Amino acid sequence: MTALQAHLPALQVVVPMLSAPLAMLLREHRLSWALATAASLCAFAIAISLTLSVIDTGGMRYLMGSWPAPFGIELGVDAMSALLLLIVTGASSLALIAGASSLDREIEVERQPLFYAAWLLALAGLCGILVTADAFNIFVFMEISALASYVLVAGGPDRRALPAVFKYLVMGTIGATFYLIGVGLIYLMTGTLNLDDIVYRIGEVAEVKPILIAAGFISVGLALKAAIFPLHVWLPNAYTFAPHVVTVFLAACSTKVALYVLLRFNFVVFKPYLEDHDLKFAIFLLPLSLLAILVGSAVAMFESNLKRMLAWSSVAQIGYITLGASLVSVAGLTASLLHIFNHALAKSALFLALACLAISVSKLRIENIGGIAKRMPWTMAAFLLAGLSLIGVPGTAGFVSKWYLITATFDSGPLGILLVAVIVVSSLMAVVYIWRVVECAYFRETDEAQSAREAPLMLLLPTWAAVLLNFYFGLFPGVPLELSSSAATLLLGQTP
Amino acid sequence: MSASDSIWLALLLPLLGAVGILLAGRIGPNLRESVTLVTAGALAWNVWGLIPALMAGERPEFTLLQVVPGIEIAFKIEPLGMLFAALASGLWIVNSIYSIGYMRGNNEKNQTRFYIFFALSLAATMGIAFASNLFTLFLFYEALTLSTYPLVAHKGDRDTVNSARVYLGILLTTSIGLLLPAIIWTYLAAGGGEFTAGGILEGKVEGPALGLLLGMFVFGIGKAAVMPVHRWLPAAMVAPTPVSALLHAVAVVKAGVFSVTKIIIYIFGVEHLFSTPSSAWLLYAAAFTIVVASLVALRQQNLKRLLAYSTVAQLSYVVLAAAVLKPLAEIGASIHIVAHAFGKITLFFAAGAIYVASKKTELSQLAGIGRRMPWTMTAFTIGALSMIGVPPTGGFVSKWYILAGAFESDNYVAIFTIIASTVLNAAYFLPIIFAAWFGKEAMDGGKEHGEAPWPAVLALTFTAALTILFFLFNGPVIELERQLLGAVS
Amino acid sequence: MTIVFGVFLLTLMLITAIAIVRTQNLFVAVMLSGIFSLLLASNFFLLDAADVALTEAAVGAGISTVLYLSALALSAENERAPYSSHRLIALAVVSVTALLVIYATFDQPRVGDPAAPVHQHVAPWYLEMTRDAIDIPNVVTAVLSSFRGYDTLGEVFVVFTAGIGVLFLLDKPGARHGGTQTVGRVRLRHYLIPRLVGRMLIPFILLFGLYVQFHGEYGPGGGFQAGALIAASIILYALLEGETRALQALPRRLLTLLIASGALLYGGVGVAGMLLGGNFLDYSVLASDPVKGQQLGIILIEAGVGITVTGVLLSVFHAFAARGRF
Amino acid sequence: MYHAVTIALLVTMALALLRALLGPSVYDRVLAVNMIGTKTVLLLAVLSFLFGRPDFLDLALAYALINFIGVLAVLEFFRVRAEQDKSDSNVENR
Amino acid sequence: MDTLLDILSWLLLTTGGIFVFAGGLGALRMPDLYTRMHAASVTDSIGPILIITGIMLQSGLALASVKLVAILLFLLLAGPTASNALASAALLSGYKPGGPASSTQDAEK
Amino acid sequence: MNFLGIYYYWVFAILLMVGFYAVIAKLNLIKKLIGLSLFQAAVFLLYITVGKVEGGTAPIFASAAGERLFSNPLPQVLILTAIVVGISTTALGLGIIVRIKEEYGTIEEQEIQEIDRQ
Repeated sequence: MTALQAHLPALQVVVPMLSAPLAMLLREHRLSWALATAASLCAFAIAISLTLSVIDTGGMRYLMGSWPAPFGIELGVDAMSALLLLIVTGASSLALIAGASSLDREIEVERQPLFYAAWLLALAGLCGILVTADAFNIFVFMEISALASYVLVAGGPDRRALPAVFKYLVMGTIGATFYLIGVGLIYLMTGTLNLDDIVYRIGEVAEVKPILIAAGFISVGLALKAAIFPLHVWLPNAYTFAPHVVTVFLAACSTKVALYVLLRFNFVVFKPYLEDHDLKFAIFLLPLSLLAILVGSAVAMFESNLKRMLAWSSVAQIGYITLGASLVSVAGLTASLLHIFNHALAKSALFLALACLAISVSKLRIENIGGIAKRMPWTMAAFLLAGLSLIGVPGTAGFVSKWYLITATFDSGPLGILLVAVIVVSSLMAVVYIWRVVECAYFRETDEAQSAREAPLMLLLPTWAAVLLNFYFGLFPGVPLELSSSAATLLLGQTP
Repeated sequence: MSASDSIWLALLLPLLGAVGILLAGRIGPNLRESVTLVTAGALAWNVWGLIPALMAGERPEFTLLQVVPGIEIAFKIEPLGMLFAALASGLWIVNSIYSIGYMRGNNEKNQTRFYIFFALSLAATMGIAFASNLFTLFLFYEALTLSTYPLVAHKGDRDTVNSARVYLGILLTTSIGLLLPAIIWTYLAAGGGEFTAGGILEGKVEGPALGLLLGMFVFGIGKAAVMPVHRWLPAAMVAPTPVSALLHAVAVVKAGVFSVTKIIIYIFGVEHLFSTPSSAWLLYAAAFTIVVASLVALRQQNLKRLLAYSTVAQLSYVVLAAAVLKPLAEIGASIHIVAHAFGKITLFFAAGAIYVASKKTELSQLAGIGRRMPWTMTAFTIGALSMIGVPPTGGFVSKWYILAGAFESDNYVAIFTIIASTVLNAAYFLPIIFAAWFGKEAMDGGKEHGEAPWPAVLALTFTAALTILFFLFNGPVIELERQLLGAVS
Repeated sequence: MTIVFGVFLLTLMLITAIAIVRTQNLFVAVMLSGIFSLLLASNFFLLDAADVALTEAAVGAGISTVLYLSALALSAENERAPYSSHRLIALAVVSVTALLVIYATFDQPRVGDPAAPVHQHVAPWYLEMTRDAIDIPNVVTAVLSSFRGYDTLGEVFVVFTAGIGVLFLLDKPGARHGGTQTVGRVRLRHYLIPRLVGRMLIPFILLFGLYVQFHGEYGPGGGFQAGALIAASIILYALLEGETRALQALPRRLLTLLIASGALLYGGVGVAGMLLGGNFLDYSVLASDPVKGQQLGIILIEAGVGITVTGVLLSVFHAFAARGRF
Repeated sequence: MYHAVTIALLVTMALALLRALLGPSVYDRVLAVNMIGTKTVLLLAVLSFLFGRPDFLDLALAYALINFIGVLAVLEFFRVRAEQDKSDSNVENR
Repeated sequence: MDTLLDILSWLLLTTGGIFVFAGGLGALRMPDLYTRMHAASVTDSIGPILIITGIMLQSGLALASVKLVAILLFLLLAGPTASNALASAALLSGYKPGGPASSTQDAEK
Repeated sequence: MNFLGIYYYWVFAILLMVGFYAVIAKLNLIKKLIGLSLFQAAVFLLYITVGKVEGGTAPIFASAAGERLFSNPLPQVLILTAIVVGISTTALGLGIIVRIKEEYGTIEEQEIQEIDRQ
């Protein structure tokens, strides 16, 4: 086993990546779905064993093509990447298992093998970013996952998916190219591309201007990919018009991986040597995250299309994550990493519930899901419980990360009171927009709801699995907590 | 069966009951009713079984799980918690009997859902009673809010849903808005949230900050219905009577006041609070609530709204007693919890019985009803007297102790408020009793109606008897309280 | 002296770029972007980047012009709205970015300065190691396929994703206009000469494509450029002889097979390295003598790359062309 | 030795570019593209000898191929457009 | 001997350069499309012949000269074909040769 | 010679500006894509300029060349990857544009928004 154990970081990317061409070749759509789910589950298993080995040995290194580190490409898995790997592969397996029945409604059967191949590539791309420790390699895999998610989003049945995905493509490519400019400038000044080598070389660089500009470009580029507040305009439409199962997968992890890269660059690479970097980083990120939280929740409150409402709520939740990070303290970072995990759980459960709803309700708008709870009790119960986790009711995963976030903001001085106020206000807004849906589903009556039938079992089981996971990690957040706190100390440990 | 086993049994029983009811509900109403009663009985027996152990000074505790290093869901029985749990489990039996009669009489729809959530809210109440740290308290406090929402919104028509939304909105806003930050502040300042005798904020939070923290706690616990956050209580009147009984007398409101008292005693510490001037405002807030609520109750026409506002006033009695910060007053506070529970549940059962029998809800319609429903009206009178605090009833005992405490610390504000509110209570209860017994039957010939269904009447008389018995045999309760004080002073 | 040529070509390029943005007619923009790629490629040549020049020319001038033209033929829209939206904001944002970049250039080492950090740290190692470990003349191909082979694997899968994406988007059975051409190939009398010359030249172009494919280790060339050239020659055949004839030569099913097998070949070589005891993409374990192993590995993966790129570019062209016949 | 020719080629490319920008009709632009294509091929051939690296001639040959294919692709585009205009015009007058 | 070769190739290269420059100038100043095409395509043939032979003299009998011959052959084949195709396409789309009006007639329909 | 050294960077900056402007301001989707490819071409130029060594030649060991100063091979490798990424994005973008044209009948952004608004 130990021989295979050593190859795990590479296998994490290779398994989904090589199964994509196979999935494309299979003509029968059920077969390619089976292959895709198997590959995704296998990736999940690898992620779990990687996490276990990271927990006891604290990180793994893997030399691609066995060339020594700064020259060849090196893969590095540490606590933070393990945490994200769990989310990405978990969300993908969950969405795929639920995907079969929901996708048959949205994509013609002949095109499904291509769709599943694109899905596996998106998964491989995201895993590639999380696993690699080479600046340019991140760009390549970012492009793979980006292109694949454009294809996934473009699969949506609604014609408005196309302009949405075009805007997503343009903004995504600009983000990636900004990142490329940043890496180019760093390469210009340090001469290497390996992340650890850059950290080592940046110290010697005398002129600091290009490095500052590079930090600026990289942060803006990744902010664009991570839909941080002013640059989030592509997210609502892209998530709304994508197929339901794709939204489950993307909402849970695509922006999170960009945030992971942003954190890794700003804390590991730039923090040690750029003086008062954390001040600049906080000034850049704190106001944006506050705006994201308030605007995101406010718009979500008045949005009648359910998917767009949850998309806007994702914008707000990303605001939470960046708020935690912008406190630049171990507690803050732990809270933000934990919230990455918990938000992925809550949001995938919610979108899965919407996917169940979409089976029997034509347009996912609030007016036409009135009184549906009688016909679809299990789905609405799942939506309600996942909503509670999003709000942060105690006993759910959302509460744990909110608890840590408030604790972190409390001990960040006088500013803390304002931050706590914003967090509290926005969780109340979350109560409003979740309760609006629940109340309408349980108490109002519409005729369309009478004909609704309960969602098929294949779709309900993953939804309920996600909901129960929410509660499990609400009560026993041992694993994600330990991973995020060790990652936080790792990120901040860099400071000399 | 060791004491700590019975703690998690106390939590588990209502949950098992809820599942049982769910299954039984499919088979038949009788089976479902019997499962409810059996569970209620078992819970009461299990909780009451703990009292002798507690009397002997034992403090059984039990840690369910450790959520995060430093925060865990843990339970510890202490006198105040024991009192509240015993009260809640006891009254659950009575309430179940009553609700069987009420539900059958009114043939309400989806009763299974009613009983399930009833059992769930009881489980949450047990959790609050036995919580040994702030986090567990907050966890079950939220669980109680969420499990009582479907009860309040039981009818499901438009205005019920709106007032249920007000109910949920206020409670969630206060809990997430004020209580959670307060708890986190305490966890940060005191390094933990354990309820320890003598309080844990000694020397950690001082001066105006302490007052602010106290404010966040008191107003954060919306269920204690201190004036500005009390609006949810009248709004919850739309619920069927057994639910209002549960809300006002058995679980929800009691949980609020119980939490406030517990936090004052076990987190702030009575002397610590007494010594800092910044906490004096609590006394004035409670006094203000009592007086204003009684005045508003005076003008109410609807019987249940009147009882609601009277509850708001009575709750602030307990807060006032706790705010007097004298041992005697603390005993008075805990006794008042019990006395008010018995009195108010009788009044609500009576109101419900009248509604079931005669569909009358307005005070003006109650003229001469005494002759038609003698049992119900006698119970109503006993309950009203207990509210006013006339000797043969329990209410007198608690007011006696609170007054004694107030005199001891010669706190004139408290004394004056208690006297004024007694007068006001009399002002709005006595006319009802007088009209009921001696008033003439309204001539429009309301439909002929006899007594309410027998289970309702049975429950009524039982609680009325309890109110009187409590006056005579309050020994064990006071002994329990003395132990509380022994630990505190 | 060559710097002067460089500056001259750069100014030409700038003028073309500004002209591209300013022209109203889309077709003109596509033509100018073809010129832009040619000028950019010659600039790269001046900056000693032979491989990149070949790729930029083959991909930039050749394939993207063809793709744009086929997209333009379908959207048949060569005019566009005269004004552009919120120009001032755009100008402001853009000039801020440009100023930032110029601000960064103050401290950057002068172009071509051998003492720059870029040439000190990682680059010299590549130059020596290529001579000892892999022993092939073209260092760029060595770095591309062996030292940073993982990047190129990622890149092949980027092309693979683009291929899947276009097939997924444009193969919507609903909107498909049927493979058979409705309007027969108009045998224009004037079109005879290009068909004749074309028929004569195409085999040589194909041969040259294969030469570039397997000549990657010795001179500028490699998988991508060869794939682009081969695809360009078959596209030329399709243009001259008609799309159906090209489909008969390389049917769509075969193209999908090509796409998948190229990517699998590349991945397979990597996995083989793993199975034989080395790390992923470690070619030295492929053969007894590590240097021979590296060379074998490089040839195999370059072939994989060439196959995938040809497959993708051709299927993209056919996807666009298939929609053209209304 | 090669400088004179390189300068001549570069100036011609500049003139061709001018024609491409000014060209009233689309065909002028196609002509300009063709000219720039062939001039680049010659420029590369000359430069590879100027740099003393004769093995770069493959680039020049590749450019010639691509240029030929590019021009034919453009003309094919025109033929399709011409047919479309014809079919559109007789189908429904614009 | 090689100085003679250098002078000869220099001569060939410069004349080639002059022809190419003439073609460029012609393309710019000629009034009508077809005349421009004429100027450009002619020099597109004579230019490469001169320049490439000039270079071949320099490289002598080596692989490079074979490549140069290949390039020359291809240019000589492709150039005229492209011009022919261009002319026929222009003619087909109704672009009348001759007459001042034709140069200004806007062919973009 | 300092000016010439810096000129390459300024061309990079101007090209970046031109491309970025086209992407943001132009409404026609194809024009946006062309702007995007210009934007990426500017970055390619930056990388290759960084790799150039004064008096060096392409990093290919022509046997006749013997010991010579070679330019840096690494940026060229990176740019080979980036060009292919650029062309893939363009191909996918064009595919999407063709589908938008079929569904909406136009490829002007403001017209698409109007159609969506009805």
